[in-house]
Amino acid sequence: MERTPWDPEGVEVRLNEAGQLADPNAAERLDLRALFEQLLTARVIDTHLTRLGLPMWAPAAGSEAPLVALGALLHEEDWVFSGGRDISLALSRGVALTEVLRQVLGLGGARVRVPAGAGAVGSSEHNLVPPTESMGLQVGMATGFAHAQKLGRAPGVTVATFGEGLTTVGAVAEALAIAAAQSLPIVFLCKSQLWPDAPPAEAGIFGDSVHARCSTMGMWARRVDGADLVAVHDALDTACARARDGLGPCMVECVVTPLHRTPPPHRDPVERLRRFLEAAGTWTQTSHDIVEAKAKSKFQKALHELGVDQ
Amino acid sequence: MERTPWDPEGVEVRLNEAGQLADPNAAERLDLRALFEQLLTARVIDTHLTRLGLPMWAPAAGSEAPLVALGALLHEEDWVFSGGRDISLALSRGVALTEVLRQVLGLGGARVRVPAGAGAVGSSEHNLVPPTESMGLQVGMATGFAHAQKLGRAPGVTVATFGEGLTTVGAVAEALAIAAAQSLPIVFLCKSQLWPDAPPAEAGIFGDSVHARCSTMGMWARRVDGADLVAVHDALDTACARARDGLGPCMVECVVTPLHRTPPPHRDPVERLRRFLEAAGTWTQTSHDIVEAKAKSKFQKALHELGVDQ
Amino acid sequence: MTTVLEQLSRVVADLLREDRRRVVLGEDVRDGGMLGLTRAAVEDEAISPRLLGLPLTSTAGLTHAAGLAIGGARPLMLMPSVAALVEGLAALRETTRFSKRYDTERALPLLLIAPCGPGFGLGGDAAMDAVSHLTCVEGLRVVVGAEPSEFPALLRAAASFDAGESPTVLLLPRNLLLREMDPAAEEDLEDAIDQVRTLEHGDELTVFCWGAAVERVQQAAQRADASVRVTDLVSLQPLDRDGILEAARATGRVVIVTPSAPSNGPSCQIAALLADEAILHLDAPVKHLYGRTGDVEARHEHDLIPSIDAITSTLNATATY
Amino acid sequence: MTTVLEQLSRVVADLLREDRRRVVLGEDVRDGGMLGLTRAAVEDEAISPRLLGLPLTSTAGLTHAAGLAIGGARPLMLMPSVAALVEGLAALRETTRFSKRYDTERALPLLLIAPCGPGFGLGGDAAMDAVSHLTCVEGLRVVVGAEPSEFPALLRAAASFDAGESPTVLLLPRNLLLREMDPAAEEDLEDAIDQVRTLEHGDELTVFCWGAAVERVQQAAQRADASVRVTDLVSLQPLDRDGILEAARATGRVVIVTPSAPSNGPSCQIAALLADEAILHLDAPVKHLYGRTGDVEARHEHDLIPSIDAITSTLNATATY
Ligand SMILES: Cc1ncc(C[n+]2csc(CCOP(=O)(O)OP(=O)(O)O)c2C)c(N)n1
Ligand SMILES: Cc1ncc(C[n+]2csc(CCOP(=O)(O)OP(=O)(O)O)c2C)c(N)n1
Ligand SMILES: [Mg+2]
Ligand SMILES: [Mg+2]
Repeated sequence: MERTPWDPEGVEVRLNEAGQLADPNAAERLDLRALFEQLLTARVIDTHLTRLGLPMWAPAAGSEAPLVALGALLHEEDWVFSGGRDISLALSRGVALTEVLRQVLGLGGARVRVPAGAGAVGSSEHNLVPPTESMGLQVGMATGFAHAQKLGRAPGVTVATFGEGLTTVGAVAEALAIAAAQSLPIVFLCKSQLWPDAPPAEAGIFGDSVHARCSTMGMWARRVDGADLVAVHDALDTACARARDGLGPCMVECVVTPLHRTPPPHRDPVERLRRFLEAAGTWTQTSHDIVEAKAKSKFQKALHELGVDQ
Repeated sequence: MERTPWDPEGVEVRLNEAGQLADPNAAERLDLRALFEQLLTARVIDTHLTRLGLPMWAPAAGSEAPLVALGALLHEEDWVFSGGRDISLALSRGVALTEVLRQVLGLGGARVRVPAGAGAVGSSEHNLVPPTESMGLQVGMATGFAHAQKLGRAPGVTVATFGEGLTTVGAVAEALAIAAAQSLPIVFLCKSQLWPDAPPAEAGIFGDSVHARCSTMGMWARRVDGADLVAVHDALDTACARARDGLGPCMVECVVTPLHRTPPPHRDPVERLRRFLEAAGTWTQTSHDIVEAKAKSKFQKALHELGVDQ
Repeated sequence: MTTVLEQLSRVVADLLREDRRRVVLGEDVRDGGMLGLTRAAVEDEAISPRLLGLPLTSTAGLTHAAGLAIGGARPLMLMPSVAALVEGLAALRETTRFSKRYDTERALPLLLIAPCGPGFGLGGDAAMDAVSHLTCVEGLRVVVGAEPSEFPALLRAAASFDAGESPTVLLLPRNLLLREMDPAAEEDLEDAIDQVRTLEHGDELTVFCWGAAVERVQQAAQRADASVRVTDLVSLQPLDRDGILEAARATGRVVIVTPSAPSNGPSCQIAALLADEAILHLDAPVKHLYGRTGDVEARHEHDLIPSIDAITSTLNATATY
Repeated sequence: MTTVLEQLSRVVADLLREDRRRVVLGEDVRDGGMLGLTRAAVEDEAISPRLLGLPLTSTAGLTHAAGLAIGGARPLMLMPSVAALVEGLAALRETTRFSKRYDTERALPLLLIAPCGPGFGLGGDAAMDAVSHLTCVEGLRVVVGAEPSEFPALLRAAASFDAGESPTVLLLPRNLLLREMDPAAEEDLEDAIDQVRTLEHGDELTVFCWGAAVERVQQAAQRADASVRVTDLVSLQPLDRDGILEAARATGRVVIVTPSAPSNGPSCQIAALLADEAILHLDAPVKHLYGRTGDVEARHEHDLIPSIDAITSTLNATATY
């Protein structure tokens, strides 16, 4: 296939546009069918949440792969400090959909408070800390948490997720510096939005990519294509393993595609993995429809349980 | 000569430890005798200021070369936003020593307020903005000023000076990002302290150097040895020329040697240039003593004029 | 009819046309702005180059605006929320005191426009008015709108720095921004923006209020069993001390109604002023009414403004004390 | 004899020894700390690994401390100055409300120790007490020392979070830190740190004061022609409302003396409280005395504390009003 302005540069491809694996073993290492179901479920829930027209809401469609992969890699004792647009991770950590909706819709009885429109969820049972109201301050909390783990020799990785927007925010730059200076066991997962055209000044995209900037801070850093679930998974796997081994901070920059801007279909992580599964003979339209219908009905049931009219 | 832990890596040498020029033409391009006098005068004044035992004071000895070189390169319409320890620049811009002392000693009648111990001076006549009380906020003012110059097509370079300490401060990281994103005509001059032993976590030294970090932000960036006046001058010359030509932000990182930690003599920019002048036959102990004595008497006269007992 | 926001967007464009020194900064300003306040300006090529987009920052965006002002520009900065001013408080402090420290004749002509308070269903920091934080910044001018049809005139007045005014925050209560208004009926300001405005001229009781509280206070004043003098502070910093003292002494009874959680902002300053300079004129305790306390959830954000019932009963109780 | 700072440095080391969860953060803490507060701790290898040096930051150092607390540590953070807390205000706000937002049982056990006010000849932000800024942070506990020989006990009390206390700022007035004290005479606290302390039991006039103002108020009380009740607030947030009202009602005359520039901090809150709940017990205007206004230069920094003469004459005027 020809490279389009929609294809990120500087990334190693593991699952290509056509849904072909660079390393066929990946299909054995990874339960790609299960991951596909999670991706698709996350997509359906994001679509339905987006339709609710919540204030300040932005869809997460196109950026699910890093979060689903991360969910598969994390252990119970690991902690995540969320930067937003990562409800799929909350779901894969086991937060109940009703609790997700309580928080995201600002209903009574929510256990944790999240900022309006952040598209994030917190849960003290699931070691999932939501974003702060002030931009990016949860990243600095994450470094402190990792420091406590390091001092206490507690097992576990600390992860902070965020978007490229936050990489120009001072408090985040400071937190990255602290992690580097103290060699803390933390994984930064940055979802960098892909701009097929010139990014606006607001986008925080200039010079080399986020991973290059972190690399010069002395971090292990990788840049991967967020549409390529296998590449994303493998980079995060290495990053988590390094953090578990006390090898200091890692940055995994995942280039994510804003699907609402209608990129070519292969830029959709769901579609790309679907192509692989179809070729492998483990995808049918019917099974696809069933996953979608299940997710939809789960969503509607949860809303109903909470007494929300649609 | 053998490389010691006191010699910075990753720098191109223009005036070596022995005081030899890599490019003999430099002696014609630059008035090295005049620059030497300025360096020596700055040193004497710093020494005398340090003896006053001002609260929070830290000496600037060893870091004069970048500031003296900058002073020689700037035009009247250029603006400098000072980050501290750069009184030598104020002197070369023409701020009266009495005004310098009023500000630094916090005497009545000072025109401009500077933070205690910053070792900085401001002057609205000389387009020299002193540091803010809050760490590093003058760097963000500098980017805004450069933006105004760019919009107004006004001639002139904007310079922000600071130390490596500020490079981990969020407001400075944000300002660098703005300069890169808007391609502003600004020169950042960072004085990075040399640590012959392992730097403490506070030092903001990790990963690659400051210039590498800025390079990945898309800036033209150079790292030079602050003991090498010629290298510093040439890097700043290029940076200022680029800014004047509207080519966007530049970072010149100068590795400066804290003389109070008693490094080998060749790490002193004054001594190194003295070796050159001596070899060139334009230095004598007498002329040296005269410059020192002049600076000292100027200092004491100014103090006297201000009614300060020593 | 048009919305207040649409009308304000026209004023922003006019302000850019009227003075070439003006520039507009803020998130997405080249794309209409987060509130749509640059929608008119993006359409006009003569002024759109002065819409300046910046990367996301907490502090350096504000100091950048200050630097533009140092360089001779007159920046209007469109904040996503008053919360952003609290995040950048250190920058506000440095910006406000810059001219005194740097010995320049004039204060920096910087206008920060921030939506505040409940109205968009956001809750949390977006629903605060942050007035207590802002009024800790010495010398910062803080002005808050109360009557939507006057917002355009208020914006014009706040954007004029011709008398060397200090850096200014113009707070626009969110619940008023989506109101409809007749563009032709755009009102001029009757009073200077540094003076209290008397909206009802009763003589038994004085209410001090501002922003989103004003409308409810006016309604409560209609219902109350007393003749109520309703005073809109307009300027929360500096406070119009003479106007406040005069209004308090005129009735001898005072209630202060704050459109936010309890805080140590202007309401306490007014009470302190009265306890010092008007105590012998007061016939009843100075009562404060605040909205809901704490970190307010979206669904409760309107409780940040005291209810008409609560205001009415406090007015009645104070009038008959 | 030893200086208060030296004694505090021993307390810091003891606190680290007593509880392995404690860690100390701050500039140069591995090298004794900017004020020398970790000088004793660096000598003891058993605890020195818990002295954590960080790069210079405005915000992330504070959130890092919060994160350590989330992870089960009990951080003591040594601030270079109270000014640094204002620079990191957003972090203070997030830290203080974290437990409520994140649904944990206990508040984060984080102690921030900050020198404040005049004393080191610095002027500017270092000379402020920043109390108005800090008391805008809802839920933050703010305690200020006034009697140097009690600082060690105050530090121990503030560092104990056994009752689930909120994140706490302990302010130590700079002009008291270099005093000499007898280590053997280290005093215990007579009262809990959340209550006002009555230092002189006069009955004609009540003075509320705190921190660096207390000593001058006591001296002025001796000189005044009236019998003065001197009340040290100790806790600036939360205010001991009952203690304040009782002290005010006991004399009917109130003066508030603030060791800083005018601001809308506790002094206004006290006046507002009195105007609401004690107005019928007051026989005279509630007077405020502040120090020098504005961005104070080093050579004037001691004028931030009202002079004994100024306090004395205000006491006399209020007593005979
Ligand atoms: C000062 C300020 N505080 C808060 C916000 C709201 N806000 C919180 S995080 C954020 C940036 C998010 O960007 P990114 O990290 O890329 O995540 P994305 O939403 O793109 O997924 C914004 C705009 C704001 N706009 N401005
Ligand atoms: C929060 C905070 N604000 C202000 C200061 C004082 N301060 C101002 S700039 C600065 C760092 C200076 O480091 P650098 O830029 O390397 O300059 P140097 O003094 O080393 O020349 C410090 C410590 C402080 N220590 N902490
Ligand atoms: Mg983004
Ligand atoms: Mg330094």
